[in-house]
Amino acid sequence: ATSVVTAIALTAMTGLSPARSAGASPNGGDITFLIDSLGGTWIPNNSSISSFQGHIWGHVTDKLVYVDADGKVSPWIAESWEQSSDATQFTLHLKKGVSFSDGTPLDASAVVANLDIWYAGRKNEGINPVGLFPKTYDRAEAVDATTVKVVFKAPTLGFIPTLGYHGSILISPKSIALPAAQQADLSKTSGSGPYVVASWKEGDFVKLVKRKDYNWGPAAVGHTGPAYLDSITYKIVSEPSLRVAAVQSGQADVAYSPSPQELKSLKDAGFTTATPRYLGFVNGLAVNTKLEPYNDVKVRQALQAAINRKEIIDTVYTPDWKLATSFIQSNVPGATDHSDLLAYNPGKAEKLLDEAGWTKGAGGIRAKDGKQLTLTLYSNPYLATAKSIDELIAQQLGKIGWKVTIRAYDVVTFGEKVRFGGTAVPAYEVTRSFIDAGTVASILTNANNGEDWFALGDSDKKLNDLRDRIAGASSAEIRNPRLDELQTYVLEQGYFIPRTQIVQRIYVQSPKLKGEVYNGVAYASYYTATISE
Amino acid sequence: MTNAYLSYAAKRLAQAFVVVLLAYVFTFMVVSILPGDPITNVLRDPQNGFTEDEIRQIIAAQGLDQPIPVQLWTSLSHFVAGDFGRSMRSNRPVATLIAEVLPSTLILASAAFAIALLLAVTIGYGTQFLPKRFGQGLLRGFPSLFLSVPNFVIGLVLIHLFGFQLGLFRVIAPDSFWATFFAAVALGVPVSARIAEVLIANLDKESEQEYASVARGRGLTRMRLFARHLLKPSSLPVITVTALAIGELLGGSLITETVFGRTGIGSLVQRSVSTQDLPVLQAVVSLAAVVFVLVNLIADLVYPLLDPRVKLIGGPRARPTTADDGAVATSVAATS
Amino acid sequence: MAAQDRLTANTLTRAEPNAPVPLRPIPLLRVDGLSVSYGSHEVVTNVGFELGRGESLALIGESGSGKSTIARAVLRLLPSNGRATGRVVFDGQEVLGISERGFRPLRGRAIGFVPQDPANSLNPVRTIGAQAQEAAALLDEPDKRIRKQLVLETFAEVGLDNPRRVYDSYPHQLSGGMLQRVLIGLAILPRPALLVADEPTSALDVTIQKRILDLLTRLQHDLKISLLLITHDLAIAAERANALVVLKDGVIQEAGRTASVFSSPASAYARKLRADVPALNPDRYAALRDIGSRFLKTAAGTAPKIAVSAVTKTFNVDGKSLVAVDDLSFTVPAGTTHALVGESGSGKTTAVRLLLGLEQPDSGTISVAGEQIAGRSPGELRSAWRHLQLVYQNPFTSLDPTWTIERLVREPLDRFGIGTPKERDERVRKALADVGLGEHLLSRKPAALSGGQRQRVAIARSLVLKPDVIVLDEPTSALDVSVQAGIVEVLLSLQANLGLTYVFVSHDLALVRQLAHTVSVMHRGCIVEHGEVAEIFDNPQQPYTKALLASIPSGVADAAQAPHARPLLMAAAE
Amino acid sequence: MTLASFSAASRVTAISRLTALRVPPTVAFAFAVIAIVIAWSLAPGLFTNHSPVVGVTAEKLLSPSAAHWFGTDHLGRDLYTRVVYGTASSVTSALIAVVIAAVAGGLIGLLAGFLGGWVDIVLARLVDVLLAIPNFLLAVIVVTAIGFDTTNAAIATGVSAVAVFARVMRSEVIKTRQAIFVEAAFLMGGSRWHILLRHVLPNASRSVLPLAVLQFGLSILVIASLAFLGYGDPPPASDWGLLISIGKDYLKWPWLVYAPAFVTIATVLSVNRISRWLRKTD
Ligand SMILES: Nc1ncnc2c1ncn2[C@@H]1O[C@H](COP(=O)(O)OP(=O)(O)OP(=O)(O)O)[C@@H](O)[C@H]1O
Ligand SMILES: Nc1ncnc2c1ncn2[C@@H]1O[C@H](COP(=O)(O)OP(=O)(O)OP(=O)(O)O)[C@@H](O)[C@H]1O
Ligand SMILES: [Mg+2]
Ligand SMILES: [Mg+2]
Repeated sequence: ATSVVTAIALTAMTGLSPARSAGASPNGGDITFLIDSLGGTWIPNNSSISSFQGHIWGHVTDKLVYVDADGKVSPWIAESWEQSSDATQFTLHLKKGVSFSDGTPLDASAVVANLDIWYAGRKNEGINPVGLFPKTYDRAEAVDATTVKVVFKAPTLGFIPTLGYHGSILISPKSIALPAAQQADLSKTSGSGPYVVASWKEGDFVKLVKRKDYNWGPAAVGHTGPAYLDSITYKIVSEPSLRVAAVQSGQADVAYSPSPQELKSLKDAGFTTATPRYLGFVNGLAVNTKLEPYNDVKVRQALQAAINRKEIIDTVYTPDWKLATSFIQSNVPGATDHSDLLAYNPGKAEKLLDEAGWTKGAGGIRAKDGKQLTLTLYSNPYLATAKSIDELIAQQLGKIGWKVTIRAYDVVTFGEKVRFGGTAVPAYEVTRSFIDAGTVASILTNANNGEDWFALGDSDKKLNDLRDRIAGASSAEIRNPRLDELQTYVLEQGYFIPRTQIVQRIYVQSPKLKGEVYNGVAYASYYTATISE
Repeated sequence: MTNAYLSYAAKRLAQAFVVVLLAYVFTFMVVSILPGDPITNVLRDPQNGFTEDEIRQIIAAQGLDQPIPVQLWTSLSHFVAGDFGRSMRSNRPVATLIAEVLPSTLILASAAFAIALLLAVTIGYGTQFLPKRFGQGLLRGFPSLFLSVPNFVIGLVLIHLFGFQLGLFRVIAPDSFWATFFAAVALGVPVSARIAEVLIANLDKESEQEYASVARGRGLTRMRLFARHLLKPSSLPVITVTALAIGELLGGSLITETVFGRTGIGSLVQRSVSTQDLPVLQAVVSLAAVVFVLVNLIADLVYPLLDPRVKLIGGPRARPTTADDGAVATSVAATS
Repeated sequence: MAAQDRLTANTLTRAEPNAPVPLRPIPLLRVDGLSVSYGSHEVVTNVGFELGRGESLALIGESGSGKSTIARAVLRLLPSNGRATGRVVFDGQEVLGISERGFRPLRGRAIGFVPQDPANSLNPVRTIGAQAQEAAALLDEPDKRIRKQLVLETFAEVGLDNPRRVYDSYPHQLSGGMLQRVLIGLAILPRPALLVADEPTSALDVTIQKRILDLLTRLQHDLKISLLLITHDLAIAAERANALVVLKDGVIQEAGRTASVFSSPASAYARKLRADVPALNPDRYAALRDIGSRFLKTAAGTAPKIAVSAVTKTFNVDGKSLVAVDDLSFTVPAGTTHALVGESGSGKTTAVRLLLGLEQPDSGTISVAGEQIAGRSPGELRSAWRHLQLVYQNPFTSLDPTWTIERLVREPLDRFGIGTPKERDERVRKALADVGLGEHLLSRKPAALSGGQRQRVAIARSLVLKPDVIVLDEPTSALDVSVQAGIVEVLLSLQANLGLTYVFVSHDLALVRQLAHTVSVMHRGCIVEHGEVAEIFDNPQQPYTKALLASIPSGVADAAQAPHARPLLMAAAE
Repeated sequence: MTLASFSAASRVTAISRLTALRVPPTVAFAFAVIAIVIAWSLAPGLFTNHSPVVGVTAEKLLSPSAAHWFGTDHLGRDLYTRVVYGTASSVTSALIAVVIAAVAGGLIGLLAGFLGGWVDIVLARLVDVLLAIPNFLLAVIVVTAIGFDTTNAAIATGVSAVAVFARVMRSEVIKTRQAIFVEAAFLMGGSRWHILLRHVLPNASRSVLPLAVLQFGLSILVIASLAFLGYGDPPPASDWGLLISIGKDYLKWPWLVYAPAFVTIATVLSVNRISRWLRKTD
């Protein structure tokens, strides 16, 4: 039997559309968005999830479903969908009259072509699969022009949310057919989004202009017609201070990734700042339980208690950042509040360490059997503030008796040397988004190609049990209590040491620009935005 | 004479070609020292969520698991045939990438060079006209000062002063006239210091020469002495420094383009380095070597035409240089 | 004991140094109380003299005595760190105190300058013509072609054969003698009243030297120019000037009419200066030399110490072959000195290098103390070098500047492994004592020694091995006459005591006459004449030899039409 | 020939030597700056009471004052203290660079110049290649290959300067080899190696010294530039270049850039002045 899940039309939200407020002229205007980089390649599969190119893809392409900042899934190109009870078959019903900018209709066969390339890529050409696309994918068929049937080899509950994930962008089949070298030329790729690429230059800028006939925006943002702004120019300015200064001096409208320290004064000066949180893990450390002394639960618990998370936010960040309440962000459906487990308690930490046999020695550093209590932190190269936080944590832990070393590598070396459970990596710094909390549990152990974050393998019975029970849950009502249990357990055990809720994408924006929306992966969309004179 | 000249030129050209090839191989070797490769590392970005198995498949599909010498041979034979390959990072042809950014760097570098020369000449010749004690000492201090300031600091200060405080240019439009001008200033200042140093040293040396005294004894004014006697011999070695400064302009563009947000060879390198984009790096290094070698070749070939003392038979060794700049003095002597 | 004289001369005798020498009622140039210092270091102290119209005056003194400094002060061409005080009155006008702008009209037009070093006195990157036009611009002649004509005429006047070619040449395309003529031409072109010539011939060959000096003297007479001549050669000064000013350490030792100063010097310094000039004292070392002469007589039958026979050496220069030494043969008996004389480029140094095995001859044989030299590699020659040493021409470049004197002198002992370390120490001290150097110099580096001291170190270094033969390639040409005299004395007494054999290379015939027993005169790689010194000097056969001998300055005035082959001994003639 | 005559001469040369050695005021000042820098790097603790790594977070981003000469940084650490403690690493890394460049370059130049022939040809091509790649580009590529940290940046900087030293050394060696005193040493029975090591090397090295001093200053800048591009050590290290590059992210608090930049400039300027003076007096 097939259970039918029809999406609720979110017409109620239309009233919230910010575009309609303030007497500003709704149409016209050009904005400049300053960004640190525009990444490497423009091959859609290889670049869609990039923190940088993702901004452009978000305007140039549409997705099958829309996931908002609270993780709520709503229809977009897929007007409705059904799911088999064992979650191995899905049927998508597409909106009619949608076309790519090269004129090709966005129909069932186009969707099939996209699903196929997301899953498989064309590896020999250098077109990668989309990493987080379910590996259980079997095939997709065009039932008719607007109906697609997708078949999985195993139950795949997360499929529908994944379609709203930034990797799942719909590209014209003609573009998909192009060889990789041509796909790498952004201007050769067509999507169905509200903007099209007018011009671009590698390492310099991308200019988007609006598509006048666009008429299939996600209802959830309260606007479905053509975009208001005439053009958006993404311009690379690699120095953060210059990006901000350019917006301050009116030379640009949005600065991406400013230094958090500057936000307060910017806000005071009347600039809009946005610190949307994506759906995913908080920023924190996955502890390697194989390594001495972190195989000792007391040491891990001491670590959990010895970090003053409030000080991190006060020093490195601003009040826009939220204290971590769990190891997943608080806006993820199913996240529960565990602040009590994350309270700063140096006394408790010292006591735990004393109990574990780590006594204070010369210079205030704790030692046991002649070995010092050390921790090496590898600063995450993807997060600008990672080094500052690591420095601060080093100070905090230093007071308790830890000897903390910080290493920072570039992206390449980091990828090479730093892994979960690596022999010299006692703690791996996590910054990671996901769309559906259901996938969380399976990552933590090594079952089913899991990433085995805590190097536990299959050794922790309780964790294994929770993992299986979450994967087997057939509804959110059943899943949520189990998720809560998982969060408690992981934090109590000191497997994961949260630092702060993560804001990976920070925006500073001219007060004249209004009405942008942020989706579940915290990208700003200017589809609904307007600018006043 | 012309025969000797031509065969000398031919010999130097052949040498230049060898140097460029070796530069290509050198880059390959250096970048290949590192275990692993950029593609794997990009794939390992946790956001991608690839498994190690998948990564291995992708790598094998692109022939990146072959032994280093095989890879070197393949790329070298393509290079000699004029094919620079495809960027690992962006997948676009390297030739296109370079063609896209080259004009911008050329404009910047030429502007910087013009500014450097102007500054150097102003400082260098200025020392001849200012009173010994006062202004001259000040002028003479400039080259040292210019050489002591990290050039990104110069860039940042210029941007803040002229870009934001005075609003003379828009930071987001780095190709505009004023933005280019100030970027060129930032890039040109250290280069001007090198040229000015040589110029001053030579002017000092030449004006100490006996012929300068003798000419003064003939009743020449300071101005005429400078214009007729000192100018040419003290400016000739500048050709040598200039040729060497080309390298500095290219190297410096790395920083300047980053600071000013320009796209160019420098920022291309900067982007390629962080992802170890070998084909791009090799092409840029070879290009830089070509430019450097050619410019120096031209300098060597032009010099004997300008300086009657230099005989070509002895090769460029005969080219007189300044004693003050060790690097310059000897860089000339070494090619044999 | 000579040195003691020298030392005391300075402090004891001073012939009214501060009083200007009255020459004429209205002098053209009058220098009064002139002092010059470089930085805080005073190098000329309270100098005064007068030079009348059409007269000539010579400033003489050893190197560093301040001659050039005085000339430059008068010309106002002192380097930037130089400061002059006192009075310089030119043609009734005080010129030391006036502005540069005020002085400039006098430059070139009224005061001409002939510099010391012709090779560096013209701008190397401009043609002679371009620079001549600057001098011609001082004439009030607007037409450039006429000016060029005047330049060409002047070039002809100073004896340049092909004025047009010279006009279009760059300086490096002309020889030293030609350049010096150009410079003289440029100086006299505007017909100045005063010509200052700073050692105008010291960089030139003897024969050319004479011709240039003759030219200057003739021009002085013909054009009624006053000449301020600077030289370190007393004989030249005496020959060419009406009046002499003798300087030492920037202080006037003696001044007056040439005849009186030259014939009966009042100051000890001037006397010594005169005594040290070889041309004026050919038999100064006769006693020491005669010891060797005895060997010359007894050597008739025995094998000579050095035998060079039919040696030829050709160099390849720019694709052309150049015969540097052509069929050279000579022998040197043990214990005697053989001199090689000749002009620059005549092949003297090449002969020396062949003799030491530093170059290989194309043909011919060379033997030293019975050992064959030609055709052996440096490794094989090491044993020969133990007995055969060379003293280089230039003491400033033949000692490693980074080594101490002790190490330098000890080096050959260490290399050849002679004696125990203690014996080596002793031999080093002995060798230094032999050349008259004290032990306090042992720890110094060459830079801290004077030129004469350095050359003695070089000699000591050769001596320390106790060689039989020492080859000396112009060992004193870079040094002052007084220093030269000291070294010659050392060499001769060593020969007398140790029975050394010398090959002595020089272009200074007077010096050769003082110390050599036999001589070979070289010209373009060939020996044109050879024999015993007295014979050759008293009775030269070849015109070349005669010309060389004629160039020796004699100290006799009125040299413009000086006859060839004058007797050398003119000291008492005045 | 008595001693008296020569001691008089020696007195004169001694005096002239003294005057030649007289240190101009700017050079004296430069030496003073370098002395302070050396003192900072040897005993940073003597110059400040603050900690270079632990800050008072409540006092972050204070402007310069009597208590904090250079102000405080984004974690409330005293910037002056960080500059002082960063000196050792900045100086050491520049030294490493110079030593690598001088030793490797010197050796290449020495062998090429002295042995000549094919050794010279091969080494000359190698040097040409190194020279043909712009210095900074070369440094960037090398540091990428061996990994990003300050020591590696220093090594890369050193490698990029090898060619300059090789060239200077080679030409000096060739010049020295032709010097008369070298031939004289042959006549004194010296072997090739003796002459190479005892005569040629010391003489040829003399002009390398001022170059090395100059290169020291340059290396500080190059390493700072590499740090600016993010190729240096991570914090809490406080190399000057790193401090400037961190400071540039906080341009609203300009002293974070200007203070370390000023120290860097003063040091490099002093080093350059000394190098120039060495060249003059040599
Ligand atoms: N520019 C200068 N700066 C400092 N000292 C100088 C300078 N020129 C010359 N001297 C010194 O002044 C003294 C006199 O030098 P000057 O050149 O006048 O001697 P000179 O008699 O012409 O010697 P020579 O015969 O060697 O030409 C010497 O001790 C010399 O070292
Ligand atoms: N190594 C060489 N290569 C080419 N030509 C040489 C070489 N050495 C000497 N000559 C040439 O051989 C000729 C004789 O030179 P040599 O040095 O023997 O003359 P000299 O009599 O010592 O002259 P001087 O008095 O100037 O020292 C000159 O024309 C010189 O240019
Ligand atoms: Mg002189
Ligand atoms: Mg000679």
